[in-house]
Amino acid sequence: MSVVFYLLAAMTIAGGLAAVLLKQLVHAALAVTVAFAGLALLYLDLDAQFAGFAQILVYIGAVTILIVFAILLTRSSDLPKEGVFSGTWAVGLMIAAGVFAVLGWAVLASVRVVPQQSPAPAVTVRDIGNALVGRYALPLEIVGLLLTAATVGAVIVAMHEKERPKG
Amino acid sequence: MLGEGILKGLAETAKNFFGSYVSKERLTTVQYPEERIPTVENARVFPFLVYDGPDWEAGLRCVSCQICEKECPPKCIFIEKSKDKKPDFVGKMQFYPVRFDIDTSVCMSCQICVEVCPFDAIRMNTGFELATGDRFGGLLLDRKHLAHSNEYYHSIHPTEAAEVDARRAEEKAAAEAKAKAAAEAAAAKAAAAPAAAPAPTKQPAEGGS
Amino acid sequence: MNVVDTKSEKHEGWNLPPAVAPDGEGELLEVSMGPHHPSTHGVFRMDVTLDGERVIRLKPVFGYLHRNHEKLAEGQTYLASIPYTDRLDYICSLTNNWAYALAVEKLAGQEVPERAEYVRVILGELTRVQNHALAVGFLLQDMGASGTPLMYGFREREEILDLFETLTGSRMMCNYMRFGGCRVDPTAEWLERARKIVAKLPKFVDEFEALLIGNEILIARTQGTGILPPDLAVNAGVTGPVLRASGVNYDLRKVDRYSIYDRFDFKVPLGEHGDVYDRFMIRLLELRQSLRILEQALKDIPGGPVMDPKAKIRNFRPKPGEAYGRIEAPKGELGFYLISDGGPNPYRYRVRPPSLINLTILEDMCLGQNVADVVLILGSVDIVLGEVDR
Amino acid sequence: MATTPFSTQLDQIFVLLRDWLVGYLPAAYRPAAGAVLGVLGIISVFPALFALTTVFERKGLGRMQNRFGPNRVGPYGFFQPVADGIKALIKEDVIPFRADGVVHFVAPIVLLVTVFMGFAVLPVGRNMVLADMDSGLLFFFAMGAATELSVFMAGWSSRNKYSLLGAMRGIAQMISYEVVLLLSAVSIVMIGGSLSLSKIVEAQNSYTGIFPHWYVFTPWGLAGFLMFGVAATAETNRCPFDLPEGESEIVAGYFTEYSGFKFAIFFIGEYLAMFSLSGMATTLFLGGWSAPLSILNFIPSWIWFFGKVMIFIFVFIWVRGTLPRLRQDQLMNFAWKFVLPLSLVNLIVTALWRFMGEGWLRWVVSTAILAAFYVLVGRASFRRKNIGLRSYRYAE
Amino acid sequence: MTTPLACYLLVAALLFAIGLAGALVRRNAIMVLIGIELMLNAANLNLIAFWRFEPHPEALTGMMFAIFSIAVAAAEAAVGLGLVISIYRHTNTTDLDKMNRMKG
Amino acid sequence: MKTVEEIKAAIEAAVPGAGVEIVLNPGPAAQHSLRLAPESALAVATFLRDDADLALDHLSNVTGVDWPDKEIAEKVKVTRTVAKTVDGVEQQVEETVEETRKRVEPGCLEVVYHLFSVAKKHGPVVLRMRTENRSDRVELPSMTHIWRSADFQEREIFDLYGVVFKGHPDLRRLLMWDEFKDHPMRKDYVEPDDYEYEPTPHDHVLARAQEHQKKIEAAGNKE
Repeated sequence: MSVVFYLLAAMTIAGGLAAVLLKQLVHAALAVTVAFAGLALLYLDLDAQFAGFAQILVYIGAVTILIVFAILLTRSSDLPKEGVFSGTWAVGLMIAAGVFAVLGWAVLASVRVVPQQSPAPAVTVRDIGNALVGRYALPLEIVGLLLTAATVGAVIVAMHEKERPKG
Repeated sequence: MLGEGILKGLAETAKNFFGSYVSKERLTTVQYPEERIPTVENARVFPFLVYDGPDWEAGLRCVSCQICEKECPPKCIFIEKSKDKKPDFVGKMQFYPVRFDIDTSVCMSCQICVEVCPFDAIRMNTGFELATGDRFGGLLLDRKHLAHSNEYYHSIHPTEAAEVDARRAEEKAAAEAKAKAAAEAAAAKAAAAPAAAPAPTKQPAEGGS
Repeated sequence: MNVVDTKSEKHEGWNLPPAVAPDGEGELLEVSMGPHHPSTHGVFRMDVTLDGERVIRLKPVFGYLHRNHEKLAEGQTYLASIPYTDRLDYICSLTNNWAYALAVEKLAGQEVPERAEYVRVILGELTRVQNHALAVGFLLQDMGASGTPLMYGFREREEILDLFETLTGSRMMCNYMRFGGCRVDPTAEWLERARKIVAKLPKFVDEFEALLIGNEILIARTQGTGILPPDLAVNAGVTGPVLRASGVNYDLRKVDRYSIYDRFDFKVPLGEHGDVYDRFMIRLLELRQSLRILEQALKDIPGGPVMDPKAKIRNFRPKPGEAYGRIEAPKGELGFYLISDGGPNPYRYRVRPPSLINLTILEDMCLGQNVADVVLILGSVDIVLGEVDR
Repeated sequence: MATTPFSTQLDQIFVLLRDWLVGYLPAAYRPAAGAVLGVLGIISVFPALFALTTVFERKGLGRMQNRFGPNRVGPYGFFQPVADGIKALIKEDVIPFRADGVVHFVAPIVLLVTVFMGFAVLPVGRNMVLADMDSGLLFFFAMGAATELSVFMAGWSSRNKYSLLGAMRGIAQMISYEVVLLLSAVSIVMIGGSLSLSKIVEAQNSYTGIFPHWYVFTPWGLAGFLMFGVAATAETNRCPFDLPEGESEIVAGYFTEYSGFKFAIFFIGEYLAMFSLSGMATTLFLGGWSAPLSILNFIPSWIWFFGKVMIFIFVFIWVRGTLPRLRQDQLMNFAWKFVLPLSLVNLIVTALWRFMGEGWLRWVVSTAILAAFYVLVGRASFRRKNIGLRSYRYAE
Repeated sequence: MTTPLACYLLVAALLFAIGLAGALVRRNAIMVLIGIELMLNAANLNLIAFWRFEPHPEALTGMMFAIFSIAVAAAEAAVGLGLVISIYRHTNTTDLDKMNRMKG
Repeated sequence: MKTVEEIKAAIEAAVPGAGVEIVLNPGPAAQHSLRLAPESALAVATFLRDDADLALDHLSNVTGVDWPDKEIAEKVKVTRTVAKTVDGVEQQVEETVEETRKRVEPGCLEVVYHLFSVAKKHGPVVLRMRTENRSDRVELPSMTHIWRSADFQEREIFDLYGVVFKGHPDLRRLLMWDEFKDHPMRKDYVEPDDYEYEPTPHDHVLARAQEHQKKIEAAGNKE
């Protein structure tokens, strides 16, 4: 149990909570950035350097910016009049609490089964690269295809429809 | 070819960059407080009043005719005419200004007052460092601050001042000649009729003091 | 030849700016550009409605510099208005003087000595050179060129201003021309210096052209931007380089042949597309033509007085009547309309400001363009707020 | 240590200095203390370089415009940044009434922190890298991506239309050019086979005769270098891509509402980003700290590094002094329709280069592909819009 | 000094629950997406933690999974936000409670 | 270029009942003008623009002129019968006496148009239009639809003179602010001295100078 872990965990959870609770959407987006950053640091704490940096690059550099852009494009940065929580918030909260209870129970119940931490693996980027083009070549291709398809799809979905009839 | 024009432009700025170290004439900036461009003779900033002789008050050329006051476009001149008269350089009795103020915060240095002045009394100064700490009083120049000697006028506008002096000398000579002629005529008249009329003529052009 | 077809049937409101509809997405952004905006060339405001970055409505707002110049002039003598004309278009005070002097000469029927006409042409063309150099520089400044072209323009302008100062006593507020001539006679040294500076200027234009005209960024930004069709330009009273960039051959130096412009050999460059690039290029080409005129004028200048000896400075009272005099100022047709009732002050004094009237079609040119192009179009019209607001 | 030649000592002077200072501490604290010293070095050297650069920039721009530039404060105006700094410090810090105070405050800090983080992986000299990470390049770009967040925060929190417009422009531009930046760096990774920056430099630190094996001296390297330069200009919002703060259009873009020291922080952040990207370009394409000719190896490596960075900075200034600004749509078109395809082609060319083996053929082939693509796409983009030089007619 | 795996898993579970709550509780579509992103991240943390604690981390299985997951998440975010924007164009709102009409 | 008379004839031929009259300009410039009746002005203007010979497509200048109500004092010879004593006899005599009579000529606002032709390169043709009075009947037709350059200039005249141009697409004040009430270019406009009054340094300077002068004089008297 290290202090670093507690700090990072607290940062992540606080970011996540703030993201869910903050009324102002832009604040929520910024808070979720904090959660992402905390997670990236947790990955680094877990010796997953590449994954951590990829997390920063993709989540903070791309996903947050996308969210922010969406917020600006949909003019959601003004506070809504009716309140930010949906009508069925109690149900949602209960479901979430239930899920957390089940997950927590599972984790605590299986504590004895899980192994202790092994010594830090010497994973270099070269290894990851080799794995990507070797063992995981097929998933890589598929993910590449998926990304392309998703990007094209996103562009088409969000694209300006010029000939849309009025009304 | 894409980028050609950009490269040309880059070459031009590079030429100027290095050129500014080599040839001094490229740099038009004058490092003002240390270096100064000599003021040109025609330069004009704010008007001043010319006086002759050593005493500024007595020697003011201004006769308080108030033409400049009327013509001044922003109306920044205030003149108060004197009650009495005193003789000018040709000896004619003239009014003089008891007050002559120019509000330089309003003056726009247009030189109209100089152009319309028939007495060569008001001229343009060339000094431009006129900053003052006193915001209101400091910019209102009165007679005393406006008065500058004819020598000063010569030092800033030599050509123009020489012309003015020549003209004034001519006028003075003409006036003197006229006065002399008048005196002679009077004398002749007096000689011709010594008894008939005991010369009532008051010679107008005599009082020079 | 002329592109303007005046006979074609114009339907009602054809010359008004079209209403541009937003594309219905998102709210419109109302931006107030000015009065303290870096690129409005003074205190000038444009109420711009943006749809994204596209301009769908633009209303210029004037009057921040309004001082009722015309009323001032009605309250004082004809002579006392000359220094105020300096302050109209403060970049080109000499052409303002000239236009006013021309109008008064028409009103009073005065003659101008030949030497004075030459001096006027020389000073007018020098003014045009420095104005165009600045206009191009400011246009590029608005395009974000960090001031380099502007500084080159300023460098040459500095020398011309020095010339002005030596002759007229002031660099910008020259107050030089009078009804019936000019105030001071230029000396031989002055003319020699002017010749030297004029001989140096073509090199500067070359430099300017090398720096700018081939630049791909400039071409991409300016070509096709802010197109002004010639018939609308004529109808909207646009004059000067902006009109000629639209391809209309109308240069008052050729049309009115005022002063002695018919003695000089020069050409009028004409644009084809009427976009920002054309306006920019027309100014550069006009600059070269001005230099040609200057060379000829400085070579031929005769001796003689510069002021009509019969002209009156004090107590100038023209006969009742009215006159409209105009010249080709660097920014366009600068006219003065005067009504005299026989008194020492003009009864009515009117300035026809080219800057204001050239702004009439600002909205038409900007509609549908990107907001970044608005400053470019405004820069290409080349306005001076002292003249717009008067 | 006494046996090492003087030039090596000079080369390693900062490393030796650090080791000497750290040597006084117990062994357990040494790595941490060494890191702290390294961090201190970076946060003192680069801001100092920033101060120097502002003077150089203003003087250089001045000279290009035939002016003197600042020359009043101190000898040749070199204390101008001090004066500017004092001015920025004592200026009133205005926060707009409706602004989002917290975000408004945090934005410049985010920028500064992320930019400083980027320096951690830059090898500024032989053995002089703060964190020689295995995936240093990735870390660098991750940090670069995070700066966009600060742009957004600044623009959004100011509650100013110009700020928001500037932020939108800034983010769109930075995202677009980041792709180019990454792709042009990828070709280096393809050849060098490592994401570690010190390994990339080492790979270039060999010589044929006296000439170095820098990547910029290959067709794909040159193309990548130029594209990296263009993308770096856009990433750092420098002219001609300075739209987010294009003062003639949107006043000062996303930091319109910033004043005083916060504005200064943005200013510093922008320059530091410029340094870090210049350093990255140097590292990737210009051999980092390696000497340009093998006979010049006696000069300390860090001098080479900073020298190359300063040349880069000079080019930035030079370009700024010459070029006008692009328009937003043109900027995006340039990124997505010209530079991005070119960088993809460059990747293919790099792959070809890798697999064609030694010989002159690969030079010809890769040069031909790149040049053909450049000319054709460049021509087409101009011809499609029907723009170009014009000739004019005259009326008599 | 090492942190046991359970701690990581608990953090991940908590984060997942928070994300789920966010997705269920908030009205705004973008907020729902943020919640989903949080859930995905929680899963990623699990993957990385399991990879770190498995006997043979050199095999890279969990790590690779996480990296792929990150990549897919980016695509998911792009598509999701594209949808939100598209829906906003039609309904002029991002409020999910109001998006109950079947036509745009 | 046609003379004013020819233009008048052409207009009358093209627009029946145009009501054009020639206003001569006595000054040396001899730019005579045509006064249009506001009712037919638009038709005349359209004719002037579209006529092939005239082709006055460039409306250079539009301006207002204010002619205030004028009090005219004229001497009239009046013949009347007065009782007079002639030679001691009182009788009625017819006598011619000069008498000064005053009458008020109603003023008007006048708008002057200077037209040129870009196509034919001639001009100017000066048009004028008068409002009926200066207070309530100040409407004139707007030329903006015929010549766009009238747009801002008519707004300016509206602003400074108060002529209301009917048919102008956007008749707002141009130079003065919207809340401003008066029309400053009218001859009888009086500057309100308390309206947004700001003390200028000029006033202070005068007051201070006077004080200063008094002090100096007081000091001088002491000596």
